[in-house]
Amino acid sequence: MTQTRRPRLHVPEPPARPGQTPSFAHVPLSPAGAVACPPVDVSPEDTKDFASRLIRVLDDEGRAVGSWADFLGASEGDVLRRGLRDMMTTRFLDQRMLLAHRQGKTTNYAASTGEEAITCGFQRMLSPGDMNFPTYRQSGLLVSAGFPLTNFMGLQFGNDLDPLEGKNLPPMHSSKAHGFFTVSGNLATQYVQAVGWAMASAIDGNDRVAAAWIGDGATAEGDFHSALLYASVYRPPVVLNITNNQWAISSFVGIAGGHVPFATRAHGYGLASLRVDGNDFLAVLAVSKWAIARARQGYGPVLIEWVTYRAAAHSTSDDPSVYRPKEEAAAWPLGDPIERLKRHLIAAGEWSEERHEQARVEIEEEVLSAQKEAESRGTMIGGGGGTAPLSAMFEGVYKEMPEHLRRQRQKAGI
Amino acid sequence: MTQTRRPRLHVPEPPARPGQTPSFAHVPLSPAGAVACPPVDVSPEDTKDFASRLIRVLDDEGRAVGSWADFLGASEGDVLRRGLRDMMTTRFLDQRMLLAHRQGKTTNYAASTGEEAITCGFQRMLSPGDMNFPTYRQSGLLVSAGFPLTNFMGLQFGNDLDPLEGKNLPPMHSSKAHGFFTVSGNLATQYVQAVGWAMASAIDGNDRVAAAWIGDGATAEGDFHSALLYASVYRPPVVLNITNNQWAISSFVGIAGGHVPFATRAHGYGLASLRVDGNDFLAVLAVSKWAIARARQGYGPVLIEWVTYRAAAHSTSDDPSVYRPKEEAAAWPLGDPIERLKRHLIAAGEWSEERHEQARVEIEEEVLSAQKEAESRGTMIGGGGGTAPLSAMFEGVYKEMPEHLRRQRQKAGI
Amino acid sequence: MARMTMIEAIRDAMDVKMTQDRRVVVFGEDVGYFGGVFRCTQGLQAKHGKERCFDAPINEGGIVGAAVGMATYGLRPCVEIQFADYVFPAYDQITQEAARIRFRSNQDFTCPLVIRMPTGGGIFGGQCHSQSPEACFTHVAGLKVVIPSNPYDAKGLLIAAIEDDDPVIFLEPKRLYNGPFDGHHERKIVPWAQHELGEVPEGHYTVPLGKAIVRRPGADVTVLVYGTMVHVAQAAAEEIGIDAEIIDIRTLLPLDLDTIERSVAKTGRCVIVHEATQTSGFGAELLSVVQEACFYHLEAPIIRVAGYDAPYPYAQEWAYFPGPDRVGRALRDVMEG
Amino acid sequence: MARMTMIEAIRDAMDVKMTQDRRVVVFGEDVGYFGGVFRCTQGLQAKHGKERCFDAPINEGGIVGAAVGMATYGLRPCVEIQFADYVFPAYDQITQEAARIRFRSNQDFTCPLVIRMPTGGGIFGGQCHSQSPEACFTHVAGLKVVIPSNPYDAKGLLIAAIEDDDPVIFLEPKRLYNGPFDGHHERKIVPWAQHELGEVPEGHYTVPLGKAIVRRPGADVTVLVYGTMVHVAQAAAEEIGIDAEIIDIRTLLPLDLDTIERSVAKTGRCVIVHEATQTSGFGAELLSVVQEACFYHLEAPIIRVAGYDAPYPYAQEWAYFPGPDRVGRALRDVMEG
Ligand SMILES: Cc1ncc(C[n+]2csc(CCOP(=O)(O)OP(=O)(O)O)c2C)c(N)n1
Ligand SMILES: Cc1ncc(C[n+]2csc(CCOP(=O)(O)OP(=O)(O)O)c2C)c(N)n1
Ligand SMILES: [Mg+2]
Ligand SMILES: [Mg+2]
Repeated sequence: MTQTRRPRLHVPEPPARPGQTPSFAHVPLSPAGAVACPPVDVSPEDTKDFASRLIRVLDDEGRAVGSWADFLGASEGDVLRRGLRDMMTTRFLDQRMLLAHRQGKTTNYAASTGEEAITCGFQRMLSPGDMNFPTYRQSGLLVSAGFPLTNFMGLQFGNDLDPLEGKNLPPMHSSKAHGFFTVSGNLATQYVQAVGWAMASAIDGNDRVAAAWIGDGATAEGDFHSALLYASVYRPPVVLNITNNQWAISSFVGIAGGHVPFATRAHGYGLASLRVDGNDFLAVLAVSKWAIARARQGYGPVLIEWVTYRAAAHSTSDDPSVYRPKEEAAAWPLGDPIERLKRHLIAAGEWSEERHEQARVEIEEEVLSAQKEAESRGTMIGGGGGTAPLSAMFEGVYKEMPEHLRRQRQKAGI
Repeated sequence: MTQTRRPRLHVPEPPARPGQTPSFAHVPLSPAGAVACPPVDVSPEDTKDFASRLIRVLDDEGRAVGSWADFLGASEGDVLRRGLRDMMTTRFLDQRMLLAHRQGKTTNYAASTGEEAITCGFQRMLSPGDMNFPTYRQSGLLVSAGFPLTNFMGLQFGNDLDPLEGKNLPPMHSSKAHGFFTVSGNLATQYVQAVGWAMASAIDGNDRVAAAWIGDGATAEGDFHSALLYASVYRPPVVLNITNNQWAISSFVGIAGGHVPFATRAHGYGLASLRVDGNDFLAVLAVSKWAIARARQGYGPVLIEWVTYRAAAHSTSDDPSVYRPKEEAAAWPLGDPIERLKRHLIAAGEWSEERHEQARVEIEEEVLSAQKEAESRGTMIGGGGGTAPLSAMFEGVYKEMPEHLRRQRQKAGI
Repeated sequence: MARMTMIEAIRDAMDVKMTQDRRVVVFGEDVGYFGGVFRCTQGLQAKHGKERCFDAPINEGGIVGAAVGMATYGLRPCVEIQFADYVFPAYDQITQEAARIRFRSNQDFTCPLVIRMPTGGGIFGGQCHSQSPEACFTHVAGLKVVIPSNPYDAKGLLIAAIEDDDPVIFLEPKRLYNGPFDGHHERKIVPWAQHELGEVPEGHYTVPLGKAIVRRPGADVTVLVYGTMVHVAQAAAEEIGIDAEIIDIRTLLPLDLDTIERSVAKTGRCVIVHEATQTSGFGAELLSVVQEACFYHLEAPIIRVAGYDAPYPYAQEWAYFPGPDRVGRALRDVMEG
Repeated sequence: MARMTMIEAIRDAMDVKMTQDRRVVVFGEDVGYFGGVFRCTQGLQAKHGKERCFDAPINEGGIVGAAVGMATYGLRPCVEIQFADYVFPAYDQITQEAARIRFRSNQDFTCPLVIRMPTGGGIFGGQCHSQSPEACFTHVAGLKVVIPSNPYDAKGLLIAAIEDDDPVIFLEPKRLYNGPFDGHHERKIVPWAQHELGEVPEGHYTVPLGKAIVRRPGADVTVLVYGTMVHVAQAAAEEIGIDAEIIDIRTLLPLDLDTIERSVAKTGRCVIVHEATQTSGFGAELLSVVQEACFYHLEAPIIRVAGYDAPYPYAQEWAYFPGPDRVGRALRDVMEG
């Protein structure tokens, strides 16, 4: 350091581009059970170590190990089987929607393949009255909350089964009844809204919990900072989730400053944070239970970095083979969440290959029959638009239609 | 934690309001010399401890102690005397401008009383070609860069001595020649601009350093996050300064999430950071030298939290006695920067009460004579506006005046 | 009936609603203990508690973003942006979120939210304390945009805004806070106490959103105006003795088309005045709706008087500000045109 | 001369300037290795290096804020915002900073900066991939606002924008990227290769900022239009057989007043078309300047055809989009009016 150097612009590059050997050496891991479960009222200061470690419950043999497993309690087979089913449904639904897109029946979709444990596990731990502030890649929240598949597909196909009457781009749902806030196309805006919603819950003397969701890439937005800051200052009952799936369209996590684990961002705000294996359904359940309890009991917000991998393309407009090795998904060290939970259930004597196959058939039938019904109401095929009512486009801009819009509708003859 | 609690909105309160006893128990301090000086290429990781400690060089007897004093090197009497003079000039200039405001000669001013060491010390360590991205409370940067006082006052009085020809609100100067970026009234915007400027320096193959400046309150803005993120990703030659003077108008640091030292914010981005006694001129010099060298040699950005106290009102529109104890300034544990440097110089045999008094007289004469000249060109008195040319208001909107503006000017007959 | 300044009227509106409706919460920079830099929220924290009136970090996007969350929960936040010039970090949350939550969720969620902010110049605030950004909001479907010109309206409109089920941008002409400034900066300001519209009823009342009001009936020319310019236009018309019908728009979005059309159909002439820069200002929309509806009544070109298309200057404020002189000239021109 | 799509023309403009001028740098979300979601920057990183074409974090305020810093240093950044719908987090940096740095520093600092973004609908993008926010920028003194309607102009205007010494908002009608879409969504799209304006000269040339162009001379009515709507208006005029003079505005700010005034003075009628919502859209400004300058020439009310004042819907796109039918109806109305 005695020699005079000059500054150079550092432009981060992912470890591998197409044609190169994928690597995840930069993702810090920990063995299952190695990270201890703190009390739910742990001080933020005492969670600092968690940012560079990884909470995992399932070991390589599919056994649930460590104090997070204890915190979760006796693995109730029903909850886990329900989770498996939700994940399988989400995955098959994704496949069908991608196919429907290739067939021109819908115009946009974002699959969450490989990330299903996070949505399906977290949702299981929420209570009625709580509210998710989700992104477009979280169909699993809806599936596991019991949102009707026909309505889900109605939005995809722009027909009258769409509760939103064709107003919003798929898959940007809204269902207050299912604790699912209206999805925005504008990234990160919902993150600070969730904090505001939780502030309202506290002001209201309530203990309803808000769950904020964001992708690794979108943490770069200013609203992410706003959310952490407001959570830090007002300490409302909010769980701040980051789904770190390693990619933001073609940009790897390094472009979002992800050379430092995102969980670390919490420290500068005095917020508690955890870093979790997002492909481990039991870890998701345990940590969700912990974080939601902490928030609900007024011990303050917690930021959770869920570590996972976007096995799918970004969306139906994307072809990831252009910017990352095709072999990357296979190299992902945390495996597939469905396979891992299945193995655990079988190891625990709660499941079998036969039952799995039977479940698969049932799920596919359910999804296919919903799709049949949904498609019968019209799809987006041919580029002419959906069959949702035209008049809807003038309704709901305001509670009452103002004069100028009334005149426009009149002139349009709609 | 077995009992069920409920969330409550936490609204932070300062330790004391008017009528109560001031306290700064929440501000972590360290003894002078206790915090070691790391190599300029220290890894960000290795600076984590610095956030909760305080770099100080001057001890209570005015001696320079510790490894930061060593890094600064033999205290060159000239540099220190120059610094003392700059601080005294800044303080007297502030007083005169506040008085001119009370006399109706100018409409807005923001004094930096008590914070002069930071601006006057940092500026001393910059080189020609470097660029500050300052706030409205940093007249000391201009004074110590040699910006003419008559021009400074021309802007205050809205007359033809103002290099900006009356276009911008006082004290929002601009002087590229003095490494002083045009001040914005919109908080925090300059912080990420500084990072962009430094990126340009790196792209250009240059080693010019940008210095970003922001107040404790303004760190809340999204642009603060943008700046840290871009600095983290591209590692350009920028020094990210936070002047933590404990207050943002009537809001104490807790409203900005300052219950955690602002220096800690750097950690989540993998940025180096330091926390420094901003009322200790020698600490300011030493740390500025270190940070600017680090940036210039391409070892990456550093965030510096300068800990100080806003002894003055927020601005000429503010009366702090409404929201904080009058005695708070006196309770500030880090003293007055001018007094501390004076004592050091006297203790070192480089200065005396007589020389100090003589300097005071000279400085006051200099400022007063500049003021006399400046006022002779017109002031804002009477609410009629300044004497800067009216035509300036149409000029410089674009490089060339577009047709619609030409027509407007024509019609205005200006 | 009490005589109030506009600041007191605005404060009173919030007080009335906070007292009536526990869902109403107030926050923003310096609004808590201190009561706001213009003192509009003074006393509200002491009276209604820290959880219903509190300081916010200096982060306007966060203020509005958090308020959107609260509104969708079921509260009725009424937030303050310290100056309209500082609303832009919140522009995304306002235009892409607050304005569209009802529509994009097909009314599954709604966003009743008021965003108050001091607007306009006249206080030597330079480019960063003087802007009039109303046109940045009037283009946005889903928002309502309100600008009162006196204490009576300010209170009634603010109560109506808080009770409205959609997001409202509430612009407060800061030059009117203490008196009906008519552009004669060289004269002493008349306080609201001496103005009939400084009489403000106690307790609850509303001035409906979406309704303009004829401030001065007249036969010769219709003047469309709002905020500070209402008083400037009145002064200008009186000074040159033209029988102008002065319409205080009050709600810019949605616009009271009927009142405007009726007047111009009668007078056949129209002058539009605002302080914001002219190009793409709200005057362009006013001019357009008048032209579209009253073309065959118009006897002269509609004239816009507006801020010059330059950033708001500091030392040249009074040359920039569209004062009674410039408005008077336009009134003469439109009569001759 | 090569036949190019608009994407290729835009890419070529950046390539030409990056080759000529080391100060030109390009960055934005996904623009580096990948070459942008619309592929406008494909190959630029490989050719000009990672330091001159690179990915940015998903933070539009940071992209513009950093670009402002670079521009004031002396570089000429040309940044991409992935969709115009996502420009709003940068609205503060654009309107309060980039636009005013020259003015507020009295030319001590300048800010030569181009902000490119795909604009407009027609791709079933719903409310968050379809907006046309030009009027949010035309109100801002200090900005220039450009919208090309074909590959030839796109390249020439973009080169001019990069060479301009002031900040330029460069809106790219995404529905035109691959062909001159005329609103007939039911028909197969004609590629640019079959259109004369798909002929793009190699190397350096400019289309000057601030100049409109008459796309089709005509005697009966002036149509003021830009972007995608140029092609829709042409189709509409042809289909109903009205001799319309179609003016492609190209630069919205500063506006080419002479070309517009000359045409309306000749035709006496005017229709204005844009895709953005009508209220306070840029059409209001166009209507206003025509009314002000050509009042005594007008034989019928000027008509605006624009997006309905509602957020951009998804399934109802073609009922919302102002297609040739609606434009044709307006042309008929203005002839009868
Ligand atoms: C404000 C804004 N900027 C840009 C985009 C375009 N965009 C959509 S998704 C996306 C990537 C998001 O990545 P990440 O947050 O990691 O979520 P993931 O897609 O991986 O689930 C981008 C840039 C947007 N929707 N909103
Ligand atoms: C975007 C924006 N929001 C609000 C303001 C109003 N304002 C001016 S100074 C200030 C307080 C800033 O406090 P801090 O950053 O701590 O700096 P200090 O005044 O203490 O030096 C506020 C809120 C502003 N200028 N810009
Ligand atoms: Mg991602
Ligand atoms: Mg401060």
